[in-house]
Amino acid sequence: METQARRTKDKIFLVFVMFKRLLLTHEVLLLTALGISILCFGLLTNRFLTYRTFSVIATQCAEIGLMGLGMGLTIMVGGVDLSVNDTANLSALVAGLFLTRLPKDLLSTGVHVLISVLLALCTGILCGYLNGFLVAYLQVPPILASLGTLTLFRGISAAVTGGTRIAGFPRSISFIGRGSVLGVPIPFLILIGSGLLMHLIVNHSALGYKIRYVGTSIRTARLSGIKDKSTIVITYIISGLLSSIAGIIIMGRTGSVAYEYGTQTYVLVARAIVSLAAVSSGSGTVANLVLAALILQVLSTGFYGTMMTSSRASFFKDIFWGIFMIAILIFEQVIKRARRPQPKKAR
Amino acid sequence: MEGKSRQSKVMLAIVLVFIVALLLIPSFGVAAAKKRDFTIGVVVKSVAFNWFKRMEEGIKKFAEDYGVTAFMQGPPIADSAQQIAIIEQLIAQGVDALVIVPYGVKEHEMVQKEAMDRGIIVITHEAARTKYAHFDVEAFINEEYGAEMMRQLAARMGYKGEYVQFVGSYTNDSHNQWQDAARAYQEANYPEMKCIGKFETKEDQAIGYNIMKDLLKKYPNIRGVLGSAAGDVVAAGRAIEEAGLSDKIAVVGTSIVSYAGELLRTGAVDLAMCWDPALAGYVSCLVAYKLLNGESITEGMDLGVEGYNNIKIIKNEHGVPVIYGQGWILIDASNMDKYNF
Amino acid sequence: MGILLLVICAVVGVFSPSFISFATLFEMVRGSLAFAIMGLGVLPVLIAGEVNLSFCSVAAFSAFATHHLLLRLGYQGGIGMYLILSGLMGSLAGWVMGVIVTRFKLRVFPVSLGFWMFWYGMNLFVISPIINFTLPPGLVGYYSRYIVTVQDPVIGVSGLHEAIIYLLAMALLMWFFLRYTMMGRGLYAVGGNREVAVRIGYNVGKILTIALVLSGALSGIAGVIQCSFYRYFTPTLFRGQELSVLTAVVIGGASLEGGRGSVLGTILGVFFIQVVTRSLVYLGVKGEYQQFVLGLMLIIFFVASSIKRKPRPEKMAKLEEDTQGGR
Amino acid sequence: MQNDEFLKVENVHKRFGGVIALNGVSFQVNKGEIVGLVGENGSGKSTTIKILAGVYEPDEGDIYIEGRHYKRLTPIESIKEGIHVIYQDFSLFPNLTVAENIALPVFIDEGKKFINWREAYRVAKETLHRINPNIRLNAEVGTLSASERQMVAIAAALFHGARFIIMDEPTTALTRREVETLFQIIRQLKSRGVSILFVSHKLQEVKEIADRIIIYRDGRKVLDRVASEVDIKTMEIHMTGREISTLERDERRSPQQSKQPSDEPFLLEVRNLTLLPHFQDVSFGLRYGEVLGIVGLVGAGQRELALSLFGVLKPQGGEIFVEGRKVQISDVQDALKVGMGYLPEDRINEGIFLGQSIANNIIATVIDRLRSKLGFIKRLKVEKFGEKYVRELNIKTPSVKSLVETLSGGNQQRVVLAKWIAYGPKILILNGPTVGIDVGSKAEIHKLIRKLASEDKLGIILISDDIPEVLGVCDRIVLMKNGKLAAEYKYGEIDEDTLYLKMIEETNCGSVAALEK
Repeated sequence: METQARRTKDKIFLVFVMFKRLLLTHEVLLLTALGISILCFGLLTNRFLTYRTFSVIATQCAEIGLMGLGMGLTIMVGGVDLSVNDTANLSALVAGLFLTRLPKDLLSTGVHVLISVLLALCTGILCGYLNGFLVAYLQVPPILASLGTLTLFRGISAAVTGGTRIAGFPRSISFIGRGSVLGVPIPFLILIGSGLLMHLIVNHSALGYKIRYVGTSIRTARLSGIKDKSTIVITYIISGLLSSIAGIIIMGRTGSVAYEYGTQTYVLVARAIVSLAAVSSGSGTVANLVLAALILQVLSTGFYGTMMTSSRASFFKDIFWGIFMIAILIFEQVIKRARRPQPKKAR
Repeated sequence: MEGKSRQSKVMLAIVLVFIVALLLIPSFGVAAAKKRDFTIGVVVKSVAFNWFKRMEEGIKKFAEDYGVTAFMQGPPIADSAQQIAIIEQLIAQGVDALVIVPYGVKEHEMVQKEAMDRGIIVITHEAARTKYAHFDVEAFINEEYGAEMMRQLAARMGYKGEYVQFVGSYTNDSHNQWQDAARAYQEANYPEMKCIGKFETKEDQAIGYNIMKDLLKKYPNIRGVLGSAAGDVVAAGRAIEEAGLSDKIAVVGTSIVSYAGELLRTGAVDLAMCWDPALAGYVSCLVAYKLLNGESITEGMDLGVEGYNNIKIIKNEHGVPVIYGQGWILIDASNMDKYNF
Repeated sequence: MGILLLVICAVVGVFSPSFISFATLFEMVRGSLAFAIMGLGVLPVLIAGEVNLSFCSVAAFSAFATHHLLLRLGYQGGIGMYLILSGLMGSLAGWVMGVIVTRFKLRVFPVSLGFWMFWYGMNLFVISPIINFTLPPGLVGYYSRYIVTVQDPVIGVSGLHEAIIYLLAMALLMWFFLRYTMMGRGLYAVGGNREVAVRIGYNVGKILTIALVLSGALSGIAGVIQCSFYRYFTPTLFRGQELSVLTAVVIGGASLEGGRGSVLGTILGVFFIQVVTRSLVYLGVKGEYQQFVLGLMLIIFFVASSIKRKPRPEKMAKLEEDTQGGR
Repeated sequence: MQNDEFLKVENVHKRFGGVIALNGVSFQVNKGEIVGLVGENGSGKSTTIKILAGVYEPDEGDIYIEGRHYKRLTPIESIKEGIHVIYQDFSLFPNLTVAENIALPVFIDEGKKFINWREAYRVAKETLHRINPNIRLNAEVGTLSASERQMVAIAAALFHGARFIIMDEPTTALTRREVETLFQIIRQLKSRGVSILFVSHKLQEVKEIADRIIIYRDGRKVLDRVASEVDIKTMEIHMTGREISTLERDERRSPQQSKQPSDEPFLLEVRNLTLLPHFQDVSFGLRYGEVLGIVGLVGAGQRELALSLFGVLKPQGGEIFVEGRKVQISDVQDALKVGMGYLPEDRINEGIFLGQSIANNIIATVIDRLRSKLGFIKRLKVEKFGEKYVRELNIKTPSVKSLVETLSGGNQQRVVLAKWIAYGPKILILNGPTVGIDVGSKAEIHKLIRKLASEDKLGIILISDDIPEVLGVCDRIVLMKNGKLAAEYKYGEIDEDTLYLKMIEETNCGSVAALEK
């Protein structure tokens, strides 16, 4: 009798816990944050809820979103890639040099652009490979390895260009950065496309499983016959590749290549995206990364929008981003506790 | 963790729908804000520079004088990525005119073009070689200014000896135009002088200071310094003053009193040259306003602002008309109290 | 480490004799003073196995806020008050972070990212966005208060700056703290094995908070010293230099996994970075190429040190060690 | 008698959420008594330890220490009363020196704010000297061997003025010689009036050292008797609560059932494999359907041998043949290619992926085979695949989607086995397959191993220091001593006690010199 009652109680409790878990997933949390921030800005200013604003948000979040994706993947495999921004700049530089230095009449414009894009992607792959090689084969701690390559890539760009900008690209390049299809900006399409692809890779491909295995326990992975080193290298290569796509978008958006573009902000923003998406070694989802990038972008755009006429908008944005990040972290932690009501079982 | 996959699939779907909805709904619904008056946005390299703080004064005064909304906006530190992002956001907010002081001229061309395509008046400042703008406003012809800098420096060096050049960044058009013109002028007129090289201070006094220190060691015969960014002469002047070489080395360059005042007084910096950013800001907005009202800007026009009473208009290599005033000022220890910025 | 430094100096000296001089040395010392003090603050947090990235923004905020506060109060005196007040503000900032980190059981790194943005934002938004050149009389000329002066034939008067005393004092205090106090040892203990540290009765939260408070205080002091060298107070002080300070401390032997690091190593590491970057000018490396050379050197250094670390006889039997320890 | 009592626990209850960890446990420990505490995983051993250490608060019950009554102990009270726990991981700081590791906890208790290094060294030296004078005080603990670390941990406890030392699985990482040393120290402590609670799952060792044995099952005390009155069989019965179909000799298969040595060609042949200083000139062969046991004391080189076969370590010399062909194994991939599988000893760090689901753990070795034509891996397929093995190996879990850490040790080990069975190796190397696993699960794993072998599709190498296990499961046993093969026995040729004697006797005499070389 008593057991019966308790069993029912337990069942109710279980359903409650499951419900709570579903409600409190990170995706829902992020979506709520996104919704609330959009709502707030919409109420604050009538200039916010416009197509143009959203197209700006969509365009701008592509670059940091791609870099955040790349960094997120490397963190999933148990490392970190700090050189995302400089990989992007270097890749764009290679493409830019090819476009401007090669006599234009040698090839038709289409082929020309295509080759330059391919070159940029190759550069990204090479950069990623270097990172991966340092981390996997030479066993350099990832933070340090990518710190070194960050400086190196930036140095190469600065040395090659002598610090000047390269500009004057065909129109199709700027279409990548500024064009739109059916009203959706192309950079955003690229981001979503890459995001979907990454989602497939992470959740539905052997590589994705391997990334999570290696991120969870590199030793178990090695002893299970998973090629841990090549998995790490490939992950960094993907990160490099994503960064180089970001580089092409930057090139298209600004119509130029500069070695210092974004160096003041992007790495930290990318890292912030990863934090916000709660990606850690061995776990994390691509959807969260994309959502986190969107949220940060909405916040940024929103503040400039609502405080348009104050030159201090950008400062306030910094403060708010800071508070927002800490708040999300705390909130996440509180919720984690709510999700797990029992204390740890005795081992 | 249980059912993670299905959950994340559902989530992904939700996210996608959400995003698409966000992109589509507003385009049907909310109309653009009603135009009450003109809105002119000024986007500068960084709002944390004293120089632009002064410019903001001019902009505010303009807004008052003409009864329009004019404001200044920019990133907290000089960074193209952020500046472009801000410009794009302002375009989305539906401003009528943009005045842009670009950190890197080339990076900004695309966004300027986009603004123009959307029917926004684009005026640039300190970007005489830009490709896309309705007008660029310069306080003076850069080459003339560079030559003037060299004349001033040469006179203080006794027309001979080695000198170095500083630019805020290798990508800053104006800085490089001044310095290139100055060097050309020197090579044509002062054969006994020699240029050691052009160095980049990244608009950061700390960097300039260190470079100057190291240069003094490496090239002990330096007799002159030509600065471009407002902090360049300050950085160099400090290094020189600490080395006790204030009297031996002439320091001339673009700067303002709030930066170089102390060193002007002590003589470490010999001459600060500049234009008044407030006036430049005022004029830029004014040009934008006139264009918004359908007026035209013509050669020799009087814009009613000191230094811009008889403007010259020259088209640059990309066909963008550049408005030149005669707005440079020379500041040394004797007249520095007149300029309160 | 020290030997490596000497070798580098010797090599640079061979190519550019003017490099070897007291004046150069003193210049380098002055250039690295503030960073060394900040590095000393980074050290205890790293030892405890956490990474704090907000120290630069804390330095900027404490120095800038102190300056504005004291200016408003009409302060006329020297650097002493500045150091104390800024140090206090820094510790307060560190304490706030410590409380949040311990209360909610968070890692320091992501929280510090938030604070990184927050303090710079506070500076620019709340206090003032522009560089302030007004110095109180006591601070005017502080940049050239030397304890030893040398007359360099080339660049004239140079000297060993007084602030080195602060650095030495801080270093000594930090060394004493890390070596001779239970709290200091606790930092190593927490970094070495957090769970065991709890078991033997250490209050990990308290220890972490103390490390963060120390880090904040030293950052505040470093901020004031750097500004007094610059002769202006800027709201964006040190912005973008977080990683290079961290690199310096790591080069100096601290481990990103925690449990390791020494005061001497930290100071040498900061000095090493300073010497390498500055010597590039002496070697005639063009401005555009400096980053490239620096990047190469960093990679070579990291690879070399990770290879050096590898062979450990007692671990032979175990699987080769995994250095995958990124955060 | 009453005066001799040091600790008395009465009717202690502890529950976590819905799980009852301790259900009215009472026992007492006298001064200078060694009490062995055994029980399966989850029987409440760790909870008892943690309650005594003051980490957990009991829900009900009383604790008396020398008659002083406590409702609950705080960590500080516990230490003040002289109760000291040496945890399985020894609770040491790898980055600090030996002296500091010994002195630090005491200084904390004494509420010191500063460290007097000289005193720390002096006292540490004094304490450590009583146990092992060979350990350098300024050595970093991370560089010490497992037994040295244990000595340090004991020294720390003694220095701390411990009157009651709780040892949690103290022999897991020790070689037999080191275990002997430990036992000597324990007896020494006993003679000084220190009480010891020896918590272990190694019944043989418990019986050897303990004066009195307490057995837990499901949070209750089921046995409390003087050690000399209890034999191992009784202990097993009480621990599991049922007759175990273990491989006690009388119940085991007849010699006919086991694989008889034959002339059929070797599946795996190893010739003169050498990796100094771990093993030298090791040669043996393995046939299909055979379980070859490699026994030896901890540190005799069998573990390194296994790692060399699997390509983790690189042998310096020797040859390996698989199905008659010579193979070069220089990394794990090579080993996989020739069809090897390896079940590691350190299950938590090397065997399973904590934080991943059971299904994901099982498919780790075959992930590349699960790809569809387009290269995708369908979640449903993975789950089906996982479910198949969960059924086959009888892994007790509500769902393959549950995290692997929710399983008990035995079930986790079965997941690791499933991972390799799924891979389908020709040669399966099992390194300590039942380490840290309770008796019931152990028997089932043994059955599983036999079943695998009987299918004749593969050969199994079983490396273990658990003699009954090896005797029961293996068709052939080779004995390894100081890195060399010392003897080979067929199934049924040798009994437990003889093998045990063979294992230790020669180590203690003849080859010590070789070991020190």
